[in-house]
Parts: sequence; structure tokens; C-alpha cells
Amino acid sequence: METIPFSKNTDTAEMLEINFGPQHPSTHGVFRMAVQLEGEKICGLKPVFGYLHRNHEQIAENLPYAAVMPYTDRLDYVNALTNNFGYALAVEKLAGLEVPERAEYIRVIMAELARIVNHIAVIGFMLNDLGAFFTPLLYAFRERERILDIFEGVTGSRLMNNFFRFGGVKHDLTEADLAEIKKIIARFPAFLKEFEDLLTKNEILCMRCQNVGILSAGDAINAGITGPVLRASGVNYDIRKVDGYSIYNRFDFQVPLGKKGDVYDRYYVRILEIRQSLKILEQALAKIPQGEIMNKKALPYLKMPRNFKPPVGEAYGRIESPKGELGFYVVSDGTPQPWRYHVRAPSLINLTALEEMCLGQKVADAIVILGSIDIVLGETDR
Amino acid sequence: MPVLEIAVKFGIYAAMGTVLIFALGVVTLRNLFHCALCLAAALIGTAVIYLGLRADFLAGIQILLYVGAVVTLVIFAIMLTEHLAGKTVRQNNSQSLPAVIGLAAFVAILAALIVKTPWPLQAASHAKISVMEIGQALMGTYVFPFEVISVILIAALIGAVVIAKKDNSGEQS
Amino acid sequence: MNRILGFFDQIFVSAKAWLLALLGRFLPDWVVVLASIVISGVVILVMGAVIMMYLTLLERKLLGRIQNRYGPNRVGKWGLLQPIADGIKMFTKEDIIPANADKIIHLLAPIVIVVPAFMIFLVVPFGRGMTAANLNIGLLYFIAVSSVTTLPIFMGSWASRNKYSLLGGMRTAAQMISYEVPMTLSVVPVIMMSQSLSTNEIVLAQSGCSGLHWFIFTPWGLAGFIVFFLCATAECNRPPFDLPEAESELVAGFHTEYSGMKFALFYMAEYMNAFTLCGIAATLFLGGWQGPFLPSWAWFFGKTFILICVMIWFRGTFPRFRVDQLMGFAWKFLLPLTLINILVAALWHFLPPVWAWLWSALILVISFFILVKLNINFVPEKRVYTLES
Amino acid sequence: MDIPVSEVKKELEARLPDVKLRAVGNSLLVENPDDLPRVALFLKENPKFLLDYLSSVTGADYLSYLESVYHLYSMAKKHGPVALRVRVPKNKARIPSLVTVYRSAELQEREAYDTFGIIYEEHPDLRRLFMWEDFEGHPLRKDYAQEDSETLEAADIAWLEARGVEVPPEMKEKAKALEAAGQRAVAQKPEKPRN
Amino acid sequence: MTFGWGVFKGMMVTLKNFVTSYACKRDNGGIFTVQYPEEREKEFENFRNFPFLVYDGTPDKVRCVACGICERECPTKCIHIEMETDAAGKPARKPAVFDIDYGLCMNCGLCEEVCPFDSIFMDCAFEVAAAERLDGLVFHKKALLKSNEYFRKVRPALASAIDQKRKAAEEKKKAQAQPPEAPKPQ
Repeated sequence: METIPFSKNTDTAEMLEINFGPQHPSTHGVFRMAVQLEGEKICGLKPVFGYLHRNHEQIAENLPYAAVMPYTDRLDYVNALTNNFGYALAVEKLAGLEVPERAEYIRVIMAELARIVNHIAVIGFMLNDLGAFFTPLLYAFRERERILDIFEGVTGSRLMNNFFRFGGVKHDLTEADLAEIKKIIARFPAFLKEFEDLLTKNEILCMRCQNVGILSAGDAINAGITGPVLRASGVNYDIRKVDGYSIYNRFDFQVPLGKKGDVYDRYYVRILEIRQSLKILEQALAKIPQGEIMNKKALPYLKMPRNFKPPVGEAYGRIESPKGELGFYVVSDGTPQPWRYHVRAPSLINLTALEEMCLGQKVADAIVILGSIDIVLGETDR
Repeated sequence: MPVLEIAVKFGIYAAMGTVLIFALGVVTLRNLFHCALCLAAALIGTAVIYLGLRADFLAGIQILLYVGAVVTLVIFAIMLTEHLAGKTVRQNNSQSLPAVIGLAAFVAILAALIVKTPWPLQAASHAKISVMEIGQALMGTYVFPFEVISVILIAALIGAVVIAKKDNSGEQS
Repeated sequence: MNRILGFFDQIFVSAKAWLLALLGRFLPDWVVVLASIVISGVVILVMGAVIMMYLTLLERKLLGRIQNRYGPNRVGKWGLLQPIADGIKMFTKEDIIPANADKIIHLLAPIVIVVPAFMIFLVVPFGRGMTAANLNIGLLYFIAVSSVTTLPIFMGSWASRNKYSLLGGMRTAAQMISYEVPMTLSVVPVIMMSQSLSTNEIVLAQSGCSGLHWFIFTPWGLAGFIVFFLCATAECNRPPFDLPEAESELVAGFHTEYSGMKFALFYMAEYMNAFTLCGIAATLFLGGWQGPFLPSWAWFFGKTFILICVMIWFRGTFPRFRVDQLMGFAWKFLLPLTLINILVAALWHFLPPVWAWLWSALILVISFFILVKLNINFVPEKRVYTLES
Repeated sequence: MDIPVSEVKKELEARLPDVKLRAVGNSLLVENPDDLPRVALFLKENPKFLLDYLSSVTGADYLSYLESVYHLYSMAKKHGPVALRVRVPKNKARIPSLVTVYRSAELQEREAYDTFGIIYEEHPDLRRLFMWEDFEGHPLRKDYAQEDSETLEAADIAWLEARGVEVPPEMKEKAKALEAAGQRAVAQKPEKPRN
Repeated sequence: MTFGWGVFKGMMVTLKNFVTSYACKRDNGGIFTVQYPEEREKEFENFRNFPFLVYDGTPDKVRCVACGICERECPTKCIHIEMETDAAGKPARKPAVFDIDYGLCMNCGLCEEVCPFDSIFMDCAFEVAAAERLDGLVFHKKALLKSNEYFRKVRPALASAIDQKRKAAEEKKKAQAQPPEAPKPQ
């Protein structure tokens, strides 16, 4: 293994170097944190990547545009739908495709459901890192199950949805699906209350999370941190609001902000974001119009993916994925394959500030901080 | 029950032998961690001897204080300094010979004392000292030395805290 | 009615007496004494093993139910054969010894750890007249023996030559030493009230009024019980105090490098400790085997079972403490509370009943709030979140 | 809220007259890579733009040259993006690092270094990000020769046979031929002169 | 708020769930585990797993004409097709070899989307575990062929839509082939 350039020299002090990962119960995959310890205090921490690297970008550069869609599912496999969204957005920008009204609504509904799934799962996993033996996680999964059932019924798959198409979506939402989603939304506040009763005021959780892993707003912006982690630091930056992509500017929702930017704020901002997502979903379900789900111009490309040749140019499409800003940079040279395809992965870039957050904290905190950043290795390593 | 008594006696001697072996281990083994473990075993053996001599309370205290607290702290110290735990240490040095001579002299004096002291034979061998009596002795007859010891212990504790604190603040600044 | 009850109450005691009497006909006395020890020992060994096996099942079942799932239910009816299947699995697993390990100590550690776990069983009063060894220093014995448990954990963690193990071992040492202090002190009021160290005497001191004389029904007893129970949870490394084997941080702490039967022995010691500690807690504060209608051993096992369920309930609910908070909790919160509790017990002894109740409850509640105020970093901060558009 | 490139260009040319700029599509090409940190710092601190957030850094291979693309946004003013690009020749792929201006470039520049071999000068910790340390080549370059995992080489065959795996004779012959020619088994990659 | 209240509230939540796991049904707070081989989750029409080939009537009437579009468009390249040739060496519009490596397939469903002959569809069967990677998971033509009736059973809505479409196309073809006259009694 290569040597990790720690800032402090190990030989001088009585320091212990430990690798958390690549096989470790709480690195959420094959991720390695090389940690320098003095007793239990962290003096140095370097993340090491690449254990799940499969060169997603090169695979994509050798495939027609449409065939990349299922691969984007495998980036952040907890919420494949938002990945689809980002890629579809970038390519539609590139090709100048319009999306029909109903399809936009379906996209927003699915993306918000995916956000809810991600946030409850993340809170569950973070609590697991905190040592709560699976209870919050399984409560979260109980609710996630119902949403995944919707995904399965609509998109055909629970995780690897491959649902978005350029200029629309693959399947329509039936009335039954909409009713089912309404039912889920109706029962969600009760679940959130239960979840909060279990966690929010829990003294042990507060002790463990409050004032741990503090990230100031300035540092967060400079380090390119996005998503709930950034908003927990008190920066009002939600791409749904800023860009208003798709039809997000039509909905009335707010951006929850934390004050301190510690682990607790990240936890609670996620809970509040679930509430906002529910709000968006309610509005979307009330307003969803009838109509086409695919742009007529794009229909032939479904049967003939190799005929889809966006004009020469480049596009950077970004969305607010549950993890942060998910950007797709696509360069077309007029052939069926993208010449350059790049993913701006929030899971990777949010780790830039990991070391600062962990320095001086205890070992146990480092793991919770990692859990609160919320990474998925499929996206980090690509 | 003569058989049982014989067994107990035999057990005491066996315990003594074991204690001796482990005590030798403490001073001869090259690995500090092993030494500490031997020390723990020797102390437990001592407690067993106490038990055999029907000093239950003493045995309990012996294990609680020496094994549970002192040895644990020793091992904790050894493990904190990671370099020590893996290393092997030579336990004898150039001063072994004077030490042996000194020890021999000490043993001789002790032996002389033991021989000269008029030990009361058979007097207290079966008298069982209850916990209550120990308590009364500590809180009554020997209350002054008891309290003095506790003052000394408190002083030591405060001293330790002071030292630890200073170390800490120096590191932070 | 009473006779039937009495018969069931003493069924195990009479069985043993009958067996010994039978032996006494043919054999010399010392053999009978030896046989008595052997019978008790064998019963304890078997019981320890069985208790451990079924505690694992109970824990998995209860956790499953808490988490809205079934828990093991495939091997045998209701998964009753699951522990046996697990045992077979453990036996057939490869025994892995790390290349750099200190092989002898690595082997010794799991063996040594079960010894104190079994030894504590000696002084647990399972029922009326059902204490294996009625020592008059029973409680001291219990505290002393349970303090030895630190050593094998050290041995295992050090001999594995694994950094996770080492960290786990150090955490264990710190935690065990810290929590022994409030645990011992929380027992002191009980000793003061029952004026004995013998577990049997302590149970007898709580007799009468069909359970209302249990020590838990006094202010100092309640406080002592809570402190003792928390410390017991910490002593047997159970959540939320399971830092030595913190899965999400240290993989498995001190037994990271153990597999197969050695691992099972660590597990066994842990569960047996949990059982005995709950048993002792029941003995000290919940009246032990005292209780109306049911046989004494049923009462004992029932109380212990409930306490174990509470421990499992803790596991199903709480996240884990952090090292410094854990130590802080023991030294800054539990320790002062127990000291005050001893004072309260003394007051209780000297004041007339009604006043005693008032004063001791008042002192305890006030000191609780003062301690909370002093340990303000344990108390959650109030946070306000803004919603911006 | 998009910022028109022309506006950015006008402002930059007014304030930093010695920096040569060119609008390429919807982005701004900094002709001399050494000017990049100055341009970025200016854009970050100029109250008109306040582009305080570097969203994405990526490389691209255009056969004759390598390119590094930066997408800048403003969190304070909530506008963007401004895309900056820098072109360097393949044999001298050196670009000053932006880490001093934006920390978010740290991991992304490492990634671009890893996949394209662009050396970001004065990067505090320029190591490979995904590949292991002694990996050869930069996989996203168009001229990267990918190892063909289907074709066995002589060393592979020796390894397999040492473990008792029967290797079909035609594979052996192929490996021999490759070894004789002094070549490695490289996957065929369609060379498409595009763009 | 009193110190310890949050902890107590959390314990009440877990207690409530403990009780409801016995008292309630799956949908309102009870146990949500599905005891898999005995119980099964609801199956969805849209659910896709691995592709299969549809034939009409008998297995030799394969819809597939071995055009190779799916082979080309498959992102993972898990499909392998060889066209059958008749005795004269002229290609018959039929697959001789049609292999799908299930171990490689990523269930994206693109083959189903691009197929112009309504021949390849995604199956709902998911119990395809095998002990051997090559022998067990590379499915050959024989195993892949499934009847239209099966297709109608697993994905009724899609199958009937396809059937109607095919019928309409056939009638149109017939109508073009024959001069318009009175419809034959059937």
C-alpha cells in the first residue's frame, strides 16, 4: 500500500496509524480512511478512494447516449432516479429537447420520492454508525419499502430504475399509482413523528452529535460542499431554488437551514427536508396534468438510440440530488457517443472537508461525521 | 473431616508453589505484558491462600484492589506505551549481584526474627474474624491511621490530577 | 396449598439433599461433601451454558420484534433450535490465530474470561436455600470477581496484535475501572440497610409485606437501583455502553481477531455476565427470590428475565456513548449521585419513616437537578432552524 | 440565472488587460494557463460576480491538446455558471492549481490528474485518486491503450498453468506470437478523429 | 425539559413497536418482513428482470429474426446472436444461436425497448440462481424461448397491447396482399 502523506510525522509522537476500511463495518462500502490517532484523538485523516472504481466515464464515452442511462443508476445506487434526472437534464440541454408537462411532473414526483428514500435511509445508517443497533434504520426501511414498491410498480425496478428518457420518462403514472403515492404521503408525517420521538430529543444522540464535526459556512462554500451538509452550515443554496430546473420554480417550498453546521444540524436539516419534499409532492400530485409523457421528437430515438446525435457542443446539467449538487458535463461531437462525459459527484467532493471536520475529535466522531456527510461509494469512486 | 482438611492444607501448599512460580515469572520474563499477567496470577494465588486460611474478607479485598485495580492500571500503562508491549526487556543488569547479596542479608534477618519471635501456637487458628469486627477495628481502634492513609491517598490523587492537567494544557497551547 | 407451594419452592434443594443422602449411605463423608460441590458445579456449568444459548435467542427475538421483524424463526418451532445450530456452526468454524499474535495468551484469554463469569454464579441466590456457596462476604466476592474480567479482555486485546483490539482493550480498561466505582458505591446503602454482605441475608432483609419491603421501593433504593443497573450494563459491555466492542468503530473491539469457539467463549462470558449482573441487581434491590404465590426460584428467574429484557430494550433503542462522555457520565454524574445516596441512606436510618421519605426523596431530586445543571454539556442544546425560501 | 460570457469577458479585459481570453461556445478560454489563478481570484472577489463556488473541474482530451474545464457559480449572488477552460499541449500538460483559490478543486484536480495526466502545479497533494500508485497511463486519454483482458499474455499463461488450469493451444500460440513481436495484448479501440 | 426525558420517549417508541409487532397487521405498524418462500411480495406488471424470447404457438415459430439490434444496443454486450442458415447457405430470418449471459445482464430493459419485432421482453422470474457461472447463467435459446401464453400471464397488459398491435399489423398486411373484398367468416 502506498504511503499516506500525513501532515504530522508519526515517529515523533506516540501515534497510532489505523486504516478504517476498505473493509470496515461503517465506511459504507469500500472506502478507506487512513487515520492517525493519539489515544482516541484524531491527529490526521486522509480519505483513500478507488476501491470501487470502474471508470464510469470511459464506459459512457463508448456507449450511445441512451445506453448510459442505466449506468447512471449505478452511481448513487440509493437514489437512481435523481441520477437519471441529472443526466437527462444535461443531454436535453445539449440536444435542446423539450419535456412534456406531464413528464415533468412525473419526474419531480419520482425525484422527490427518491429524496425521501435517501434521507430516511441516511439517517438510519448514521444512527447505525452512532451505535443504535439497526432500529432507526429498520424503521426507515419499513417506510422506504412502500416507496420502493411504487418505484417497482412504475419503473420496473426497485433500485436500478432506468426510468428517464431524453424528452420524457419511460412509463406513465397510473391513477392507482398516484393514489398509492397519496396514501404514502398521508401516512408519512406519523412516521416522521415516531422517528423524531425516537431520535431528535434523545440525550445520547444529542451528546454525540451536537458540536461534533463543525463546518463553518465559509469553509463549506470554499470546499465545494453542497446539499444538506452545506445547508446545515447555514448557507441557503438549493439548486432546486437557484436554478429552478425542470418545474421546481412552480412549487412552494422552503429551504431548511442549520446554524452550527455540526452533525446534529445535518441530521435535523434532513428531517426538515423530508417535510419540504412532502410539501412538493402534495402540490405536484394536486396539479399533475394529463398528456404525453414523451416528447414526440424524441420518440424515434427510443427505438433507434444510435440515431440520437446531439449537435456539436457541450452542456453542464446539474440538479440538487439528495447528496448535493450532481452535475453532468457532456461534450458532443455529433456522433452517437459522447466525446467527453464527466460526473461531478457530490459524494466525492463533499469529502474534501472531511479532514478538517474530524481533526481533534475522537475516533467515534470521525465515523459519525462520515455518516453525516452521506456518501455512496458507487458515486464517489465511479 | 480429616480428609477435607488435608485437602485444604494441600491446596494451600499448592497455591504457595504456584504463587512462587508466578512471582519468579514476574521478575524473569522478558515481556512486560507477560510479567504483569504473572503478577496478577501471583496476586490471585495469594488471595487463594488467604481463602484457605479462612480470611475471606481479606481475599476478596486482595482480588478487588490488587487484581482488579492495581494490575489493571499497570497493564493499562503498559498498553498505552505501545512500544513497550511488543518489546522484550532484559530483567537483570550489572547490579544483580549486589541485589542478591542484599536480599540474602534481608532473608537472614527475617529468618532470625521469625525464629526468635515467640509465636502463639494453636491460639487463633480457628477463630473466625467477622467482617463486622474488621469494620469496628478500622473505625474504632485504628481510626487514626486509617484516616491518615486516606488523607495521603487524597493528596496523591490531587497530585495526579494536577500533573495530568498541566500536561494537557501544555499540549493545547 | 402451602405444602404444595413449599414442595415446588424447595424442589431443587430437596432433590439435591435426597441425592446426597442416598450417596451418604454408601460413601464416606468427604465424598459426600465433594459430591455436593460437584453437583452444584455441574448444575452451574450446564445452567450457564444453557442460559447463554437462550439469551442469544431471546435477544435476537426481542430485538427483532422491536425492529418490526421476526427474528430467528426457521430452526425449530419459533427458532428454538437456533442456539444449537449456532453452537454447531461455532464448533465447526476455523480457528484463526493471527500470525503475529502471542499464541499462548491469545488462547488463554477466552478460557480465562469464562472463569469469573462462572464463579459469580456461586453467590447468586437462585431461590430459598439455593445459593451454591453462602459466603458471608458474598457481595464483596461478587465485586471482586467481576473486577477480574478486565484481565482476560486485556489479554485478548493485547495478544491479537491488532490495532482495533488494542483500542478496544484500552477502552475496556478505562470503562471497567470507572464504572466499578459507582457500582460498588451504589451497593453500599443496601449493605448498610441489611447489615450484611451475604446475598442471602440481603434477600431476607427485604422480606415481608408481599414485596413492599423491597429496597427499590425506597428513594435511596430506587436511585441505587438505577445507578447499579446502568453500571451493570456498562460492566458487561452492553449498549449504550458497548464501546469496547463498538461495531461501527472498532469492528469488534477486543475480540476482532477471534473466531470459532474462542469467539463463542467471549460471547458466552458476556451473556453470563449480563445474567449474573441482572440476577444480583434483582437480589439487591428487587427482593431476590422473595415474592408471593410462586416458588422462590420462579420469582428470581422472573425478575432477572425482566431486567435482561430491559437491557435488550436498551440495545434496541439507544445509540452509543463516546469515550469521554462515558467516563464523564460515570465520574461526574453517577459517582456524586451514589455518594449522596449513601448520605440519604444514613438519613433514612435515623429519621422517622414519614420524614425519612420526604427528606430523602427531596435530597435526591434536588441533587439530581443540581448534577444536571453542573453537567450541562450532557443536556441537549435547544436549536432553532430557519426555513428560507 | 446565467451570466453571459461576453459580459464576463468585457469585465475581465477591462480589469486584467494582460490576460488573453477567447470565448469558446458558452465558455471562456484562458489562453495562457498561468493566468488562470488570477482570473479565478478576480472572479471570486469581484463584487459583480462573486463566483465563490467552484462546482466542477474536469479534464478533456481533444487529441491535439488537453483541456481543463472549470464551472464557477456564485452562492452569494445565486448565479452562474461561468465556464473557464484552459488548453495545454499533451507533452507539456501543466496547469497551475486552483486549490489556493477554491479548496473544492483539491479532489477534482487529483481526479483529472489521475485520468488525464494533467499536472496541476502547486497542488498540495497531487496523487492518483482512483488508480493505484504504480498504475501506468491515464485511462481517459483517447490514446490510452487498454489492456485486453480476453487475450492472454505469456505471463498470464504461466500463472494459470502453475495453478493447473488448462489453456487452449490457440491462446498459447497467440501469446507466443505477441511475445515474439514484443507487444502487449491491447484492446482494439476505434480511433475516431473527431472534433 | 428534564434530563432523561428524550431517552424515555425513545424507549416508549421502541416499546410501542414491540407491541404492535404482535398486535398489528403488516400495513399498520406490524411486522413488515415477508417470509419469502412461503409468502411472496405483490408482483408488479412492470417489474423487469432478465430478457426472454417470445414464440407464438410452437417453439419453432420464433418472432425473433436475428436482426441483432438488441445485440448491438445492449450496454453490457451480454447478448450473442447467430443467424440460422438453410441448406443452401441462405440466411433464414431466424436465430440459430441466441445466448444471454444473465451474469452480465444488468436488467436495464433496453433490448426490449429497441426490438422492432416484439420478440424480446423482460421477464418477471427472478429465481434464476445457479451454482455455475458459465453453465448456469448463460442462457441459451432453448431456455430463453417462452410462449406467448407465458408472456400474457406474467405481463398481461403489455402482452395484450403487443398482441393487438401485431394483429392489426397482420390484418393490414393481409389487406395489402389481397384486394379488398368482403371479410371472410372466421
